[in-house]
Amino acid sequence: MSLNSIKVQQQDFDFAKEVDTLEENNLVDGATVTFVGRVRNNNDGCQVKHLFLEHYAGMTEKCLFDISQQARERWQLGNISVIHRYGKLALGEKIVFVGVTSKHRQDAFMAAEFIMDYLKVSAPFWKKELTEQGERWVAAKAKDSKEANKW
Amino acid sequence: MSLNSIKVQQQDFDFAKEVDTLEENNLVDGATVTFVGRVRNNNDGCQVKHLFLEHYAGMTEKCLFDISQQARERWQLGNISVIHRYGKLALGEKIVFVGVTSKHRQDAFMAAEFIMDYLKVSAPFWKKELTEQGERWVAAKAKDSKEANKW
Amino acid sequence: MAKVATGPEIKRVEQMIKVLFFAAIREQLDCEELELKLNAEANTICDIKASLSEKGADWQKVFTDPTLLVAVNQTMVDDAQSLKSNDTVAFFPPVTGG
Amino acid sequence: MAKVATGPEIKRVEQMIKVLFFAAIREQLDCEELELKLNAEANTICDIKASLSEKGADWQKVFTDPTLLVAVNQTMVDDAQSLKSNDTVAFFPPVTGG
Repeated sequence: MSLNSIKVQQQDFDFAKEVDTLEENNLVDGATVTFVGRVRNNNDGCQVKHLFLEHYAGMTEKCLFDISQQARERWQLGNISVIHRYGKLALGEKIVFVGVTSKHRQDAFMAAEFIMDYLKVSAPFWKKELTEQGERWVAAKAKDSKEANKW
Repeated sequence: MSLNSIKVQQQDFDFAKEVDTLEENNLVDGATVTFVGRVRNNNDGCQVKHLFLEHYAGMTEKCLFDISQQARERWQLGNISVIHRYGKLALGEKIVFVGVTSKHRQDAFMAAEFIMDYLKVSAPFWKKELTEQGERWVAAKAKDSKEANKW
Repeated sequence: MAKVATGPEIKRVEQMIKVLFFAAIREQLDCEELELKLNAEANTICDIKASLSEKGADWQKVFTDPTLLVAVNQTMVDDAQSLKSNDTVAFFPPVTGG
Repeated sequence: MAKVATGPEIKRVEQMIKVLFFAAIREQLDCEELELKLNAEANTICDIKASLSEKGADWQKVFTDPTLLVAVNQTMVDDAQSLKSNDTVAFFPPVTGG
């Protein structure tokens, strides 16, 4: 039985616990790849104080689930877990977690990167930064579209 | 200051603690990618009971350090941590850990995969499996050379 | 309780859609949500955008921006997508999560 | 304490290298480590392999296998690498860590 866990939540999560859940009772998969994205202290040269993440509740969960299903169609995967937070996030706080297990490391690496690349261009989240120069919506990056198009 | 932590050890490690060390006091890097490799219960169709990992002490550390330095030359990285175990390893036990932080997720993904691919073909570790059919040295896979050659 | 229409006389039910706005778009329009009557002859996203553009200068700016994204019932679609009663349409800027 | 050579008479010091064997190779040769005298005229890995091949059938099989890997002082090298006194040479099969 493969786990497909999608969570969109305001509260923080325990990285170690999430990885334990991802890996537990699984002697088949030899490879686990995880990604954690955090609030950086600078973006486009501005000092960031905190982020506010808005999302389209319902569509985000659906979208993340669809992406993880697409990853399953492309690679041989065991368990997938995606967590994305919303609301106010302080410097250094975790924003997103992606965890993938597989029999083979290549599949796990590819799938985790694919999920992040697709999430970046298709999951309805929007970041507003509070910088020393005031509030501003973060602009989408052309680089992100390019990275999603490589798949 | 960038962390370059290389450990070759017999004892198990605490994944969460290693990731905490990798990420601590770091508000610059927004991305952390980790890889964990474990003893699988089957390989080439044989039921594996446990592994015994031999290594060339001294050269393994040197080799892992060289690989992490090569990764630094290719991508913009923050901290790098590599742990590889040796000795007797039971089913499901952790064998290897690679953790990389970066400002950008692409760099972190690439570097972690690069380190694993290179480690696979150049770090002097050898696996002996105890299967239901007896002991045998694990054969190197052509696929692994191919994956290292893609870089 | 609503009265149920009986006999040969059929009550014409209004075909409505719900429209949502997110993030910078919501702020620019100062509007989170509205309801629109669906026109049987002009029922694509393209038609909805044209009709919303007429609500004022801010609206025209938003609905002529080529980067504007749109979802119907929580699935991304393009402007040719046609709509049916009770659909939920959401307009939003390029996403920036992760 | 060793006697220190003094005066015009210089003691000829033997040029030795250490050779290590790992994993399946160690088992096939039933040998973990040995010392070899270095020949000033034939001092490449290629030469060492030729000389070790003469130790018997098992040895010949190991040292003519094209997949055999070799490191000098813990750095991978190829067969053309020449050696100097006190070098440590290690022979091993393709690696299978990770």
